[in-house]
Amino acid sequence: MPEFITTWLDGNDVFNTMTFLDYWQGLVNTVQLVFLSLVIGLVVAVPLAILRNSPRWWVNKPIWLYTYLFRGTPLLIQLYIIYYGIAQVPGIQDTFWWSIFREPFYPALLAFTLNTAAYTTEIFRGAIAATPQGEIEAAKAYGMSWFLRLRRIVIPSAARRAVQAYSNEVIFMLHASAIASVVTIVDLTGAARNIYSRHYAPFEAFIGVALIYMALTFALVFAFRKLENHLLRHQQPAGG
Amino acid sequence: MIDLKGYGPRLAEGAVVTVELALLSLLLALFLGLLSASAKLSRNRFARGLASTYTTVVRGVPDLVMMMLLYYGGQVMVNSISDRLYESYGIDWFVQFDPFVSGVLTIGLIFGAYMAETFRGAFLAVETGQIEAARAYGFTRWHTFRRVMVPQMMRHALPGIGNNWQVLLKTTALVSIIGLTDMVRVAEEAAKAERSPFLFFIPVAAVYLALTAVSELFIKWLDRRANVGVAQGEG
Amino acid sequence: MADDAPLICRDIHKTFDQNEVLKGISLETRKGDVVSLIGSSGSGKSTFLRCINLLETPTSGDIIVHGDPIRFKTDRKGERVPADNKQVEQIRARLSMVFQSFNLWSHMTILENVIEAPVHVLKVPRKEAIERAEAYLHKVGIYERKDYYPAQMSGGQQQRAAIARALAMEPEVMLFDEPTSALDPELVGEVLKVMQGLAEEGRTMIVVTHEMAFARDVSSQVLFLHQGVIEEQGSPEKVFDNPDSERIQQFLAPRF
Amino acid sequence: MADDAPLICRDIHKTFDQNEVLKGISLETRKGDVVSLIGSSGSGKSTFLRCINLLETPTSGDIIVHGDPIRFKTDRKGERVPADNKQVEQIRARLSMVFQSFNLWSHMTILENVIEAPVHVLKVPRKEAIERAEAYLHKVGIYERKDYYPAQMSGGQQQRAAIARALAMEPEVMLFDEPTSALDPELVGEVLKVMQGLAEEGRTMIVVTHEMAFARDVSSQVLFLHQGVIEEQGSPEKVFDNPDSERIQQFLAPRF
Amino acid sequence: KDWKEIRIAFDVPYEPFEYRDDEGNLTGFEVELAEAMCEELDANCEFVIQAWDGMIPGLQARKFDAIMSSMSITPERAERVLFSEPYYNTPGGWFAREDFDTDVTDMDAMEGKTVGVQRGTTMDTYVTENMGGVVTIKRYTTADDMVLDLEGQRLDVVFVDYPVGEQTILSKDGFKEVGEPVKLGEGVGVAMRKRDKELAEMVNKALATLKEDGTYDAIMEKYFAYDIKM
Ligand SMILES: Nc1ncnc2c1ncn2[C@@H]1O[C@H](COP(=O)(O)OP(=O)(O)OP(=O)(O)O)[C@@H](O)[C@H]1O
Ligand SMILES: Nc1ncnc2c1ncn2[C@@H]1O[C@H](COP(=O)(O)OP(=O)(O)OP(=O)(O)O)[C@@H](O)[C@H]1O
Ligand SMILES: [Mg+2]
Ligand SMILES: [Mg+2]
Repeated sequence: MPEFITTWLDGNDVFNTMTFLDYWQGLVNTVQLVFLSLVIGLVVAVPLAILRNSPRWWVNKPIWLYTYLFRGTPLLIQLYIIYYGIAQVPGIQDTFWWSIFREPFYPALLAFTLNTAAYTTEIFRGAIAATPQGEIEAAKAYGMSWFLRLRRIVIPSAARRAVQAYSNEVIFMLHASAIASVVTIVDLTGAARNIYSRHYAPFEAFIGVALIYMALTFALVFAFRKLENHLLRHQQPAGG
Repeated sequence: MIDLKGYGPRLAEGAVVTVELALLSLLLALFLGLLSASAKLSRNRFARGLASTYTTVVRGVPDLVMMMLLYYGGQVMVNSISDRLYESYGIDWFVQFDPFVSGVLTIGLIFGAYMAETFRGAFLAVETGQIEAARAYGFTRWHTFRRVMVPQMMRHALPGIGNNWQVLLKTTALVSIIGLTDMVRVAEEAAKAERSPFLFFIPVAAVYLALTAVSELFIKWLDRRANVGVAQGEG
Repeated sequence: MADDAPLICRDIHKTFDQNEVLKGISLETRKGDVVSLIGSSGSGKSTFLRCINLLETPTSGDIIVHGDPIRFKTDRKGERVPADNKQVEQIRARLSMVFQSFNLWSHMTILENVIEAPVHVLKVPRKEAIERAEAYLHKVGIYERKDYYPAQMSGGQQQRAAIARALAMEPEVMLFDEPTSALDPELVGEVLKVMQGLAEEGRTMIVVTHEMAFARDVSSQVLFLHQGVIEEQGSPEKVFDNPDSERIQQFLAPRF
Repeated sequence: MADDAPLICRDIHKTFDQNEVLKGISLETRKGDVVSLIGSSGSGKSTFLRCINLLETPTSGDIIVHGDPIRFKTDRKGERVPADNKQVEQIRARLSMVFQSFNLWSHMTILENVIEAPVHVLKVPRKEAIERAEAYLHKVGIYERKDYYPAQMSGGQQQRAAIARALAMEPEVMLFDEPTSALDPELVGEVLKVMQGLAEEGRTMIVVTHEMAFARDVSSQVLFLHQGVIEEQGSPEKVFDNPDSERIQQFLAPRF
Repeated sequence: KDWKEIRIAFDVPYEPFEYRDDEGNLTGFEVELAEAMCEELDANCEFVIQAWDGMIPGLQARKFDAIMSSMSITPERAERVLFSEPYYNTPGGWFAREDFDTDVTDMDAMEGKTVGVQRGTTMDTYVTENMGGVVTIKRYTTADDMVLDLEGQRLDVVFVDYPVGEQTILSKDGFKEVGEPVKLGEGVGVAMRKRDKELAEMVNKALATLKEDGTYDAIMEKYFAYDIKM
């Protein structure tokens, strides 16, 4: 680090080298947690969204129940139940699983993934249901199987309608990850809380962290704008 | 029956606060969302820039910080202005921010930005031919918006609105930091006092789930209306 | 004189991206004129109609409706846009259009589609609008389907609904984009008769059509478009029997 | 004999809600047959085509493709549905269809639209599929537009893209729903010639058309549908020159 | 301002310092001390319930004038708020499951153990400064969460405000106190805005009187079996 920054940081009683390192560690944790849960969540959600539109009740009702429960209750409660609930399972401490779930990271990842997958399922369910009927019929008429139709027509078309709502979900997840600090993960908010309670400087501590969240959000918004331009190019020069 | 150890009535009061906050913020968020989604899709560069700044910045700031900034930060600012007025001119002017109103405004403002993105996506999914037909018949912008764009957009927007509403509902728990007592705050107090961390979250989850059930039914009803005349997609 | 002209277009150009689709189209009409616009696929017929009611803004050129020239301005991106939205709306209310792809409002029944603009744009009392709409739906033969949604109708029925929607505006100028493409010969005849009747009432019509019989028998002026340029223009007699351009002779040669 | 028939339909009925749209349609084809389906708007032509490739399930009646009868079952709601999805997919891959409203896939360019089914359904190597697609796009005259998206094309260009997409499947049976409705006379002629060529190659075609000249000159069989019933069926000579029904005489009377 | 009206904030419940009794009335050691202090100051006091996260922002936004919610005095915090003289200090206590048999003062033996503390407490500071790098430190928002993890074997030992540990941990089976309680920090003070020096002086004077005239002792004896006076 250049010297003048170090000196400036040392002269300042809240933003010093130590809090800076705290924030850095928090950033790493937050990004890891959010990124992994979003990726896994998306991979899980797309098939669930498809099955959720199935006319068979024993396929769509369980998925409905899952989205109902995970969208209907606060993420904090889900995290609590998973994090503390696992530790209450008799004998778990003696199994291999304990070496994974002992760390707060994995229970948090599990809770976040289940949560975001529920919301994402809902977004994709709607987008899939709104696929223009004629385009599906054309796919059927050309002998495409159910799966091929999904892969080549329905999902690409739905992704174009889902992208804005999904960008919301991604940003929600970024902010929601703040509660990871209640299960002792030092994420960005956890770092800010530590600094707040050490210095009683709420505005400095939280604004520092807000700026980082903002930078992350800007990056996401920018990435989504690029993605959207790419996905929606088929209607671009057509407008008027 | 679950024994709520006498916290039942206070939990009920908290639930009322939660519901009132959530519904009022939702109205504000829908209004702001429609307004800024339209602004973002308009030709007017100023309106577009303003709406983009709003949705980007507001979605960028964590809810907790937004809440503190608007309520406490706002109050600190008003205080320093009123101090200055008093010291320099002897004017005794003071505004005390009301936590409930601030809560509604903050949450409404935050979720307006998310609603805006949801609505924008839904507007983009409307076939251009439908809008062109309206314009070709001399509809005003407002009439096109109300009679063609909104009804056609709704079926694309509903899943996103439902999600935003679910998140909004849970975000109301944040208001405890500005001194309001919503049902989560009551449950936390009760949990600490009675040392049973899980017990009091059962009724809280039940209320949330009940609200979710009601809103699912409502959204389903809206969805049926929004899909009138549309053949449904992949089975 | 020109003040009386319901519609004048002068040197309309339109470019999409790099692609010049209209390369200077001019047109002058009188009251009661029926202008047939013929030309091969992709020659710019629809684009020209869409320019007239400003669904596309012409890259250059003037449009004058009833002596009232549409004002344009240049926006910050350097694109030409109409200067006054109110003016555009007023002008559009006096032109009505049948789209090539119908564009019926899918969330409204056929009857609702037909009364929507009369009630909300022209402020016709609802009852009167419904009566008028039902008369036109009768005329095009889909009265019994009036409470169906567009998605439940056959192609030809949708097209007729779109025609009824345009007729119900009883406008001074009507723009038809291949209004009979989805119809069988019997219905084509009927619809064209309805249009002929309108022309006799003194309404002005611009019709993109592939029905050469109609163009020849009914229109007062025929425009043959080719690759964005008017290759041939004039009375039907001139265009069909005495064309200058070779291209149109090839176009008109019967094939089946 | 019947085993050789590419397509047989027996007594097809189709009811929407209470509304009986098809009231017993039967059809037998031989290899290389061109069947023209004519009839007024709303008579059930599109619905019949859609029943053949099972986009709509007939309420009753049999469909036999190359001696292979499609099996139906009754689902829990009491509705008739195909029993075996695999069978339906296989059959559909041997039939291709041009829709009345084109139904191009809007998120793909024209070229992508045309190669999609050959590559993914017929497993034609991509390179070969592109070559084939480009040849067909040439044939219908929109090769230069191959990298456009459907929304950027004129009506007639979209229709030709839809035709190219169907041709690229090189199927045994082709279903065309008013394939030339958006085309000018010149292109109509060209497209119909392409279709005639296919018939000569031995492909079977069922064409909903309003082009009486085509129906008369090219088809081996003409069906006149009226309100869901076959009013007249037979060789073109019989149907056009010697019809039994009065309805068809009225239908065919020239009007413009 | 003559400070005839003072608004004091508490975060409840934090037994036995501030909590609600069975009728729902606010009570506890700090509450009673605040009541006595107001009487001494002859001020009309309003008690405000405020969640912890909004405590300092609320003070600065003048939603209330003083905080008596067990805020420990540290030099860093003293730069932001004005503390009164300390009015109590409790030691930190070590608690663990019954099978725990390591000496908490023996750094070699503690190597690799996991220690739980409440975020931002003097216990947190102590462990961070003296044992950082030797043990893994986990910081919790509430003591209850910490106890759950002690039960669930994610923690080996917790270091927590002694009365809290007594209430939340020792009241359950299977836990014990390990090692000696440690006297920490400068104690707990009333937190006020930096500019309200007059109020701080009045508060200090009142507290001093209460400590002298026996009122303080009487209240303390109601809640504690040992001395926390400072
Ligand atoms: N999904 C549906 N629900 C209800 N009625 C329908 C539906 N689809 C078609 N119909 C009705 O079935 C009848 C036949 O429609 P079809 O599309 O087969 O006509 P068509 O012969 O193709 O006419 P056109 O030449 O106008 O395309 C029409 O009266 C139409 O209103
Ligand atoms: N939005 C657009 N972006 C780019 N090119 C376009 C767009 N709309 C139309 N074009 C091009 O402009 C040309 C003229 O199109 P237009 O729709 O006016 O043709 P048309 O004469 O109506 O043809 P048709 O008889 O087939 O309907 C076409 O080549 C088309 O590809
Ligand atoms: Mg056109
Ligand atoms: Mg049809």
